[in-house]
Amino acid sequence: MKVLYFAWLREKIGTAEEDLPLPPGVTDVQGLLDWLRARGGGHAEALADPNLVRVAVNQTYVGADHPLGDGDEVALFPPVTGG
Amino acid sequence: MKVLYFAWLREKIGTAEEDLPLPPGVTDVQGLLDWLRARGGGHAEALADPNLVRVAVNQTYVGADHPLGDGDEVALFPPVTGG
Amino acid sequence: MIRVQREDFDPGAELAALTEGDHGVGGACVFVGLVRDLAGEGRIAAMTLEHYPGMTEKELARIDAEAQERWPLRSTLIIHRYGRLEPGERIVFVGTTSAHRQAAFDACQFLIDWLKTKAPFWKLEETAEGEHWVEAKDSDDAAADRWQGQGGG
Amino acid sequence: MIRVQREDFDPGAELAALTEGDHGVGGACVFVGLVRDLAGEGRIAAMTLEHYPGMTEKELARIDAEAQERWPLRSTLIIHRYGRLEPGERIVFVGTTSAHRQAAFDACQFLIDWLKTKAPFWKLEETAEGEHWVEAKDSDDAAADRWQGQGGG
Repeated sequence: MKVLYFAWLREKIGTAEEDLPLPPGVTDVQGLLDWLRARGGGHAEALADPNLVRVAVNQTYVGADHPLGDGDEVALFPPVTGG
Repeated sequence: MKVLYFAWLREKIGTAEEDLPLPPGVTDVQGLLDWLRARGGGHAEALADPNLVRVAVNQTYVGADHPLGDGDEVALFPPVTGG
Repeated sequence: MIRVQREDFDPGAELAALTEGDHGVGGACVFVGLVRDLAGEGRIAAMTLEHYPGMTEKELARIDAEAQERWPLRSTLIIHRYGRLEPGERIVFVGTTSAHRQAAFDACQFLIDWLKTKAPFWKLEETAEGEHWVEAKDSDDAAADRWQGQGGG
Repeated sequence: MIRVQREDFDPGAELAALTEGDHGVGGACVFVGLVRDLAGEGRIAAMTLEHYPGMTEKELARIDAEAQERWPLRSTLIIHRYGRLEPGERIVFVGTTSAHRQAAFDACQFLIDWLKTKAPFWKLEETAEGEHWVEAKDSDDAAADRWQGQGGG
């Protein structure tokens, strides 16, 4: 699975992209967020406030209960500020 | 007093502009409209439906009770359709 | 600013001038009205815009001042043409700029709504069936009425 | 139509292209967003727009399609830039054309409102006090929310 980070999430985590195998026991977005937070450090800090984290799977917005597969592109980012 | 007509009011009345002395007994816009209608012909026809006549005195929209003086520029026209 | 003219205008150049050198502008909204070749039943060959010289400028300036009072605008421009225009030709330009997009949008819409119901212009359409004066639309009155008593932001 | 690009654009040329040769257009509405040099407290030296290549195009196309479904539009164009931009520079262009002005206005406003809350762009501002990420505004969410369940005309 590919995980992408943008804006200050990227800066706090310290990388724009990670290639991960689907972690054991993780079946949906909520599971992945919990697993990433449990890694501590920048991940825990960046993902601390769920209200400030938006999630896209395969470039489409999804909710916390969206299922995940090993080939998915998951993107985590703060609320958008374009326009 | 100068009286101007625009659009189909102008066409029905047959002139764009008349110079008139303030008719005797006429003190306001309503009085002038009644007086013009009483002239019959194109005037009566053009001014038949008060809902379709807008009035400006000295280039400002006014109501039927607006007072008139001999030096005024009075304009009568249909609802506007610009833009 | 307002302009009443027979000549065409360049919307891009006008828009550029509205924002030129003012770094306080966050958003610019522009509306351009054009002559359509279809209006209900008949095909329109052209239209002629009659206006009331003197009062037109006065009304547009009044409407412009009203918008500036209601919204925190950086600049405004209204251009309205008169004379004979063919399908595809530009009739009117309304441009507004503001620090914030909502003010620019609202003021631009207000200006065109008011202009449609207050500026002394009349359209004479030429169709295959002959000439006829365009009738004022209730929807335009309704559009203008929604701004009554409604302040800016 | 949508475009995501680093380069500047010419609003006048884009507007002209939106109406070119289509005599069914009665009104064109354009919004251009620019970099302001003041945002709250600090002076802005520049900003950098980060985005999510791939998803950006997808979201803009989805928003564009949504507008076309809600309103009877003749043409639409969204251009959004990314990269480093200085005060006065153009960020975004939204243009809509329709037979009737209200549809053009509503669709244009809808597009910019949705774009502000859905398109994956993030602004990093450079000020005298350093760099900081712009926070999303509740007012933008509110602006986008008003289109929920509201149809076109």
